[in-house]
Amino acid sequence: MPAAEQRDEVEMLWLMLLIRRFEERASQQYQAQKIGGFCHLYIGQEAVVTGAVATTRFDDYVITAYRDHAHALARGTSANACMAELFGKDTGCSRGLGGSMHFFDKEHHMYGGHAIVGAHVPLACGLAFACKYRNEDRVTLCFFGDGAINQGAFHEALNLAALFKLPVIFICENNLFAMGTSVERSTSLKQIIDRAEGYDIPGCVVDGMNFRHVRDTLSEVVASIRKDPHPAFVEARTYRYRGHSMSDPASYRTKEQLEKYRLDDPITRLRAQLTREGKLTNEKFDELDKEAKRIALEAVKFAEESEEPPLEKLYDYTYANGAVKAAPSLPKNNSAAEKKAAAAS
Amino acid sequence: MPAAEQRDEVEMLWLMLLIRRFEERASQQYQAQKIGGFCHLYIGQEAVVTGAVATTRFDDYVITAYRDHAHALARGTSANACMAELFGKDTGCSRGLGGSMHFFDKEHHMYGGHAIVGAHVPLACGLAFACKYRNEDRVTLCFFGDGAINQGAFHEALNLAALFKLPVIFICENNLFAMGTSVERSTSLKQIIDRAEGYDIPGCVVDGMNFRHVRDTLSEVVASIRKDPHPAFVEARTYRYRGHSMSDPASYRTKEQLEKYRLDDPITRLRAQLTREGKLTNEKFDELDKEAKRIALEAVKFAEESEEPPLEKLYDYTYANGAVKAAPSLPKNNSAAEKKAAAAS
Amino acid sequence: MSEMRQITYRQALNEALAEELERDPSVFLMGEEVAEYNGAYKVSQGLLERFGPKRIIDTPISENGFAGLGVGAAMVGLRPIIEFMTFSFSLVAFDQVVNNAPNMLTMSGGQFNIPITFRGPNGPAHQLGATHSHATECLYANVPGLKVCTPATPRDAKGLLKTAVRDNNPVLVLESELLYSSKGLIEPAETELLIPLGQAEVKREGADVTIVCYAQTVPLALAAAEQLEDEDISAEVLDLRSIKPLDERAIYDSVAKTHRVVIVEQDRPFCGVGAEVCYRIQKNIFDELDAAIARVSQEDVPIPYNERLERAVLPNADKLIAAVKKVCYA
Amino acid sequence: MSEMRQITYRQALNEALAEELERDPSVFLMGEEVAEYNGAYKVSQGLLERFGPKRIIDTPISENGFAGLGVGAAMVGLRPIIEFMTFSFSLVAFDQVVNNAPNMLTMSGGQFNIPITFRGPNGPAHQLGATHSHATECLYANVPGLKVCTPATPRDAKGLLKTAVRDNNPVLVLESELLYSSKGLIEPAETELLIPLGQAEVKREGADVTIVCYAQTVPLALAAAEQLEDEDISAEVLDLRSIKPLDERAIYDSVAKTHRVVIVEQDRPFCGVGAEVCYRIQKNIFDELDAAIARVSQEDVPIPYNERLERAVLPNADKLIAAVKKVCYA
Ligand SMILES: Cc1ncc(C[n+]2csc(CCOP(=O)(O)OP(=O)(O)O)c2C)c(N)n1
Ligand SMILES: Cc1ncc(C[n+]2csc(CCOP(=O)(O)OP(=O)(O)O)c2C)c(N)n1
Ligand SMILES: [Mg+2]
Ligand SMILES: [Mg+2]
Repeated sequence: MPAAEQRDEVEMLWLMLLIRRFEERASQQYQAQKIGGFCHLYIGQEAVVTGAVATTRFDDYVITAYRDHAHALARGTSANACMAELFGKDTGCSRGLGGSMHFFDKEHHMYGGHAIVGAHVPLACGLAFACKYRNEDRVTLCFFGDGAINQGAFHEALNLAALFKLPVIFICENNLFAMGTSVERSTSLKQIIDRAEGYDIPGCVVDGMNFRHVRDTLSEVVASIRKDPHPAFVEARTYRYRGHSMSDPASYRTKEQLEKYRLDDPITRLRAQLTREGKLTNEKFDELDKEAKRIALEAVKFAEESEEPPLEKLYDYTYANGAVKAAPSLPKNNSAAEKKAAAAS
Repeated sequence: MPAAEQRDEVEMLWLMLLIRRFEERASQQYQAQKIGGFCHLYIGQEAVVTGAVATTRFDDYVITAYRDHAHALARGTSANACMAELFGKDTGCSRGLGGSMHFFDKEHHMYGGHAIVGAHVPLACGLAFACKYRNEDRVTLCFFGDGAINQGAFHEALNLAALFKLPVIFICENNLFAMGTSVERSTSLKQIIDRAEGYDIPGCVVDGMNFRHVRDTLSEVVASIRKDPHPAFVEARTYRYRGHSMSDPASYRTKEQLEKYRLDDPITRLRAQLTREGKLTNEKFDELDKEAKRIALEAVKFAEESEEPPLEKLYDYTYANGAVKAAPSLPKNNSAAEKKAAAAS
Repeated sequence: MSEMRQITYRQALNEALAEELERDPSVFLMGEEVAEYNGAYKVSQGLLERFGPKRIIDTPISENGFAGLGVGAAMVGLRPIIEFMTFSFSLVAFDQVVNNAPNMLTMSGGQFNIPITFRGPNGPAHQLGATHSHATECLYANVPGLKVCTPATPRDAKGLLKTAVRDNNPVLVLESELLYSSKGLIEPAETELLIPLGQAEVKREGADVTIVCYAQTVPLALAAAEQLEDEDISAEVLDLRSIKPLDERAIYDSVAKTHRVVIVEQDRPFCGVGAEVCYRIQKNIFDELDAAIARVSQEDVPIPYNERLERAVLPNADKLIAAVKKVCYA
Repeated sequence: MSEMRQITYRQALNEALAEELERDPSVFLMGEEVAEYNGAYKVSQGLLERFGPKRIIDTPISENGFAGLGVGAAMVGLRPIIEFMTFSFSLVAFDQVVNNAPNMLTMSGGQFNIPITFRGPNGPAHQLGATHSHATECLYANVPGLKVCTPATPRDAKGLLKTAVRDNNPVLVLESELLYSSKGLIEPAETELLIPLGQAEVKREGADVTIVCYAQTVPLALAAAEQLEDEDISAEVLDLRSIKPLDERAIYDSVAKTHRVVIVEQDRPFCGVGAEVCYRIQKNIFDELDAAIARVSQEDVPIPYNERLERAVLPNADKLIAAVKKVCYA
């Protein structure tokens, strides 16, 4: 029983395509060393966040871990702002100061992008707490990986959410691995939602490769929370097609497992569903895909042409309301001494 | 079906009496300002630790939180060493450096006495890990309060114990309150053992006011662990008759509740059981009680007469194997300036 | 000034909380035992009754969890006051305090400031042992994005706490358990008392030596200064009040006058607050110094329970007076 | 010396681990991805295969939990080596590292020493952002009971790590991600290489100024010294190697020779390592100083992702050279 606010499925398919194409470009640009630091791709998991945002309101809150490009794009952050962030540019969604792991977009209610495993789960409680405090009927969607459920912060947050009856949905994106560690090797339990059970938080499992299943389940959960604030727990079973980060060959997984999940590609699945039902033609799909590719490519151009954050502003972000110290003098790029230091190391 | 190693019940009753009388003296000495810092009494909860040690081996490991006098006494630490520790004397079980919250006794396998709520639960995993690593069949008993189960450390430890199949029994001394906060106000769950369930750790509830129930249940749990190492969880429902610490009037509890539990006094209960069964006479009980009182009183004398830890040794305990710095010069007691400082504050 | 009152440090904090809760509905107080128990040290006495359970909130023993909850609530504009029963327990919440609260503004490119106050008693009290006696000021002052203040008097306690609550950044108000019952003069309750962060105060004027102090070491320094008077040493007592931002101007002004400095601090010596103050003085007014700067801090050992040993570990008037004499006659 | 080999810092650490695991069956290695993945940074490459899953142990992402497990195991005489994938993640385990590990010996009246090694990369690497770039040396060195070392070369990495594992106290070996692939000379594998904690090393002799450095700032200082040579400034480069215990003797010897000091450190400025070193120098050999001591550290802001801004925040050769010139011509 999909709720009234649900967004058009073809549009959501397009969103999944945009995420996929954006990240493929990001991957390419990372190889070309246009992007630095850590970079974690969401490719394969697209149905989870799109299914979730498809049934939530624009003003609901979203917060996630460091595998966060998709969440920003799904909330409406432009591909340009996302790519520029990866490039460390001033036009990036975090002005080039956050990088891949720290995407923020206040306007689109995207509250990050958090890189310490588990540490954003209490923040999600705070967002939900504020909604309840202000008598707003927003729902907070808190995404995290299967690896995060063994952090103390996660547990403390669940208990607080349950105790204070906070309107927050904990969405565990279970892609079976935390880096090279499989869920069975990291986590003692029969199923992940048993943990939530220990806090008396209702839990359910969804097929995270199936957009409709994610959306329809979330739809019910969201409706229940809007009526009467409470936390809920959703385990989305999904898979990442790429390595943990750009440097990970993912040799801890079997080819067979990867192949199995590839056959279950969330984009292919929704495309097939829509095509079968006559809501999508092959031509339309190709057109959408082309558009997604174009936007991703343009984002690269935009990012490349954007300015870097000005050095003079280095101190402007440490404290709100004014800098407390002058910016340091600009260091020369690659001075002789720095080159030697690099050589020495 | 009590196991073979179980200790004599009259002896255990005597141990409960010793704990009770020891703490009554400690309370009196605290009022007389012979004891400083925080001091948390176990009075009312005696059946829990005595029931547990009654069925474990001398070389099993015990570790607990700051409400720890009883655990040391139950392991065999002398009342003298315990009282001297409260007095901060060199003859104390931690040489006067630990105080009430930090009782240690290596010889009796008492691994503390830990004052940060929840923080010793991972230590218990380490003790159990070492046993398994060395192929020893010891069991680690880890005691903690109901308030501790909402600390991240507790959860991380439970998962590790379950994952590594560590021979540790997590014993939650549920005395219904963490300071002034009742379990219902701090903890979202139906029953505490549901938390353990989330880690696939078997749990059971015991009547913590009933020595025999604690002992017999633990007996089975211990036997199972010795056969094949694994963690277990026991919730002992109990009650503290005194305030949280010496300064707490415990006005958050009703008189009725306190009265109800007083009627259930673990000492009275075991006494009645033994008397009914002809294993104990009133005379014998009075004799035991007198002996316990005598030992507690003597402990005070011992503590009073003991020396303080020498100032020169101040630096000896910071690093093992030798001091790294000379001791500071001895400050005069209550110099004029210090008196003024105290007056000014 | 005629209307100045005598109140305790505890009352002053309580007034500050009440006034800010009254003034701004987005302010709330959260922590262990703050509501029904009226605070482990009774700082929040009466607040639950006055402001209700929506704004005065008891928590489970989950410092990391509720500190993080506060940071999240601050992201969307609430102004949480998070009480740590003591700052020794903030160590289990360390990641939230040093990673999430102060980094958010930078990492979000300026989108999310975090107007949160962390407060509670800090530093050694009396015979609480090694785990319960942490002086955290140097640890937190190390972190960019945090502000740290350390009131020593009722007036400063009220004025700094009120300012902290209104600040748009994470501010730590490090109180002193041993000062809770101390009394001092303060403006009438109706007066709006705000003391800016980053302003030190000369608590006693002097000519021969500057004693830099804060928190619990302020009464210590004042008492020592009085005693030094008898020995014809005129000590200026400079109370930093804020550790970060640090009032360098006030420090240099005093040092330029006295040319000799002793820093008396309640924290541990290695990389303590005094080390930083010393570095800045010697860097910026090296030529004004007539003697090496001395510090009196804790001894570098875990704090023992035994009272006499504890006293030997902590800074005290004897050590301070000895240090002052050394820099004066060196 | 003829048999000296060139190996990487990473290999050196790997050798140290393997040798200590081989030598003592009570040593084990535990951490995230240390076993099957061979380490996030491949420091533990091959150890699982060689020593098996009983001694090379993968953990869940539960730093507080497994750090505490290590401390507990150490209480009964095992010698755990706990890897933090980076020390930025040690902040969620802060309480175990600063409360349980270093206080146990004191609190138990000398009964329980904790022979544990915490190791992993520490300090800013490259564009990892504010949460992933913490330099924790000053935070941990503040804590009595902990020892902290910071190897800068493969030889020091191996020698210090081996010593750390054998030490009967908690020792933090703070490695540098940016140095893992750097190479250096080291004794043959069969040689027992142990470098004592608390011994600094003059990595380059000089007469005009002492550059105090450690970890990542050592190659930086060496490169700067070379460049300064061209400008006729002879810089002595003193690598602390251990932050705690600190080799004061070596520092004073060098300063007594050069009379000028610049400290270049990888941590944040406020209460950083350089502040403590500065305090001790001026306290103990004030009269030897011909100029105020200068420090080059991070700027006091959260580390930004953008490469150019990150570079501006971190210490670099230009800043160091400018500081050296200032103390030399001041
Ligand atoms: C506290 C902490 N410990 C370790 C890390 C390093 N780390 C980053 S991602 C990751 C794996 C997380 O796996 P999971 O939660 O399943 O999320 P996924 O990457 O699969 O999306 C680890 C160990 C970290 N960022 N924070
Ligand atoms: C991390 C931490 N937070 C807060 C405290 C202060 N504190 C000491 S005991 C206590 C209550 C603990 O209650 P519980 O676990 O039920 O044990 P009980 O006192 O009932 O035996 C609190 C909040 C602490 N010691 N450590
Ligand atoms: Mg995962
Ligand atoms: Mg309790």
